[in-house]
Amino acid sequence: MSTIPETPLYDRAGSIRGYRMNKMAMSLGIPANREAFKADEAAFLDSHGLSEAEKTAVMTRDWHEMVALGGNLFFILKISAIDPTPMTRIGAAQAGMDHDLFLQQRLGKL
Amino acid sequence: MSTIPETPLYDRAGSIRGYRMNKMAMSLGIPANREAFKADEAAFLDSHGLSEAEKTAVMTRDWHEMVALGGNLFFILKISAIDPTPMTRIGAAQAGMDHDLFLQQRLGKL
Amino acid sequence: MAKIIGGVGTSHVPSIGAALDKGLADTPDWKPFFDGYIPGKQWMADMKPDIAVVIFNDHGNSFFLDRVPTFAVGVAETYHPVDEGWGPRNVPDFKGAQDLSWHFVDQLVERHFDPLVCREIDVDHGLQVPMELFFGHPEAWPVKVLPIWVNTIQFPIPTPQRCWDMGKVLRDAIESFPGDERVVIMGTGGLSHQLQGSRAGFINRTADEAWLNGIADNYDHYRNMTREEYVEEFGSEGAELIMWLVMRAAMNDKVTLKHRHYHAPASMTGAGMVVLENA
Amino acid sequence: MAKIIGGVGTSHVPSIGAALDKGLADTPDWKPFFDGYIPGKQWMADMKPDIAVVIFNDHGNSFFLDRVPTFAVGVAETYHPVDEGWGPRNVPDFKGAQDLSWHFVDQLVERHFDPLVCREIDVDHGLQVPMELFFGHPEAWPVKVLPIWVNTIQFPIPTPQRCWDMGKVLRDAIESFPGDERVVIMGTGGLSHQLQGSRAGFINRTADEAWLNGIADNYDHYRNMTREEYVEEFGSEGAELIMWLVMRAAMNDKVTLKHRHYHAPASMTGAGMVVLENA
Ligand SMILES: [Fe+3]
Ligand SMILES: [Fe+3]
Repeated sequence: MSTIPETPLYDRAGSIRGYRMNKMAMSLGIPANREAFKADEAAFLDSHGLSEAEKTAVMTRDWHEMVALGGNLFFILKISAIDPTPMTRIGAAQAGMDHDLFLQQRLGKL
Repeated sequence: MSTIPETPLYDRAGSIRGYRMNKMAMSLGIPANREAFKADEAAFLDSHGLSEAEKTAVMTRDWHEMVALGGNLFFILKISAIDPTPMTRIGAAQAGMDHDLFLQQRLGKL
Repeated sequence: MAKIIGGVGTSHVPSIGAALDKGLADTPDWKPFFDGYIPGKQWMADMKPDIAVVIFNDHGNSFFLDRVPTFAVGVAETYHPVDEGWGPRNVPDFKGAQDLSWHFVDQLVERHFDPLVCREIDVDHGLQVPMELFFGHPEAWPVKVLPIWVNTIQFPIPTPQRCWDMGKVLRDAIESFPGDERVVIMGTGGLSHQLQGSRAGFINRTADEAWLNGIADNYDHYRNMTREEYVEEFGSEGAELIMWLVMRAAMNDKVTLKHRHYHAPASMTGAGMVVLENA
Repeated sequence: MAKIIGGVGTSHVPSIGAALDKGLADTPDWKPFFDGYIPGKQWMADMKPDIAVVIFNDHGNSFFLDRVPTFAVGVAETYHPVDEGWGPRNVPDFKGAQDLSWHFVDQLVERHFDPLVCREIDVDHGLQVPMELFFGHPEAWPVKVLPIWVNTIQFPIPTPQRCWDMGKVLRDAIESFPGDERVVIMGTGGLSHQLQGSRAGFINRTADEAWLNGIADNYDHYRNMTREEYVEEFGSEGAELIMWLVMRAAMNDKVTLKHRHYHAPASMTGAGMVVLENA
């Protein structure tokens, strides 16, 4: 649908595949769900029917892998709020770059 | 907005006024809420913030009054499923007619 | 490319489903109604469609007044029958024609429609009843479905012309869809009825008969009517008939009226159907 | 009749809200960004609008992927700030401009738009941040709001031309609204950024500057760009800029660029604003 490199906006198959993970992440907008997630991550992810690959990606906070599995960053961000992670670190992970290099090369900082 | 007599489709003010009652009725699509409604109607209606007039209309199954208070029939019908009431009786109440007369004059039956 | 094998217009009155559930189909009240659908059912069996596009309105079951979509399109894998307050009906789940749905959504947005795109949603009698009337009660439905919801519950409802225009996009989407699926289009709702207000019980047999006779050839008349004229002529809930225009617009200008049936009242509603084929 | 007193285009980056909450507004990272908004804030104070129409996208807070509206319009009495996962922010509720909202919805449907009509819905940083940037942190907001949500999250997003066309209806709706309210239109989103995929961190300062310089007079160029070109030029999330077109279309062909500000990066985003008045 597009030649723009790895731009998940166009990845419909990924989005369908990642639906359950995104739904789990969406639920973290509710405080009680955040508490349940913190109390027992594995159980919480199981209750949302996540696959082993999805669970591993979430539990290791592998932002790149979550998006590769169809995660949409706007939902995934609610996971990043659990143990606060700066957006630029998530960005660097997407780009597959060291954080400092990412800040410098992509954002023109430092 | 229209000269068609008492056609609630166009009654926006009524629809805004009746929002809470419709929301309560909508919730009866869930079995647990139907049980709660049956167990203690007054408490259930209170928990949805209904006014005294709305409570009375619902508890006396006054279909005409429910619609007059902004109830939308498609939601109100879920109340009629609690203690099954035929649609034509609800229709007759709206029209302010005796049921037999309604069947005969409006629906051409009998 | 997928192929439109015909168009159906039909009532979707909930009492029809209730009559089936209660085994009332052969009672004097209901038999004439169901008998009239036998040719339609036979036509469907003969035509063997793969996909049914069903245009209908929700009746306060899948949508509440908190968020009312003017048009919604289903892209789900499966649609469950919704509990309308009476408990779930014994009706099989509906498998979604997912790829065609997404293709249609792409075309709609490209052509300046603004659908609500639904991945997870149940379907009420508006879809169930037409499926039962034309496919009976199989173990599993012989077709996948593409559901299209039209708001007819809360003013402003879409204009007849807008429904017509959506039918044109639907046709083009089907005919540009890579595959050899056979698609039937089911416009549902009506005929004349009004359930609320002092005009409740309004049925207009003359207007219903004219509609059934005219939708094949005289569609321009119906497309040009205002929403208020629909309400006046068919009752506030009878204005659901605008949804047949989506089906009619997706067919050729010239069509053949294969079957036609009218019965009134079914519960409080004028009820019936047409089956159309492209001429 | 109500009156359009001006149009604003602005970023709505969530980090802006976070920076305010954490008291970082005067740090070297943020001060240049916030300083650039001082003239815009002053302009707003001088113009004293009664209603702000805010065009923005939800970011997976008020809508999930289960049901994605292409366009949604709020008709609620009150909009609460939504909990985005960090707990609710200390931002006052927003009162809805209910009558204008319903009037706009009527006009939209009449003119063949298909909005999702929302009576009960929260608002995320897409609306909160622009309000804070132009109105500061009052006890209560000095304006009522009319929120318009545009899907920029899930493909297909609406075309730039469709956003433009909605702006024309918005203008006519405001100008035909009985009342003497002063209305400001806030198109929000962007500027260039991409948050996901290997292209994450993409910022296009040249394109951003050209946009800020060109949106007043060179709007035809931006209206005619494809969605893909937006993604290419501004990043997948930078395509949010199509929402500024709703604001621009609601203004006169000729406008005066009163204020303009650019700063990059704000978090991972090119950020800034314009203030336009009808010439
Ligand atoms: Fe219906
Ligand atoms: Fe945004």
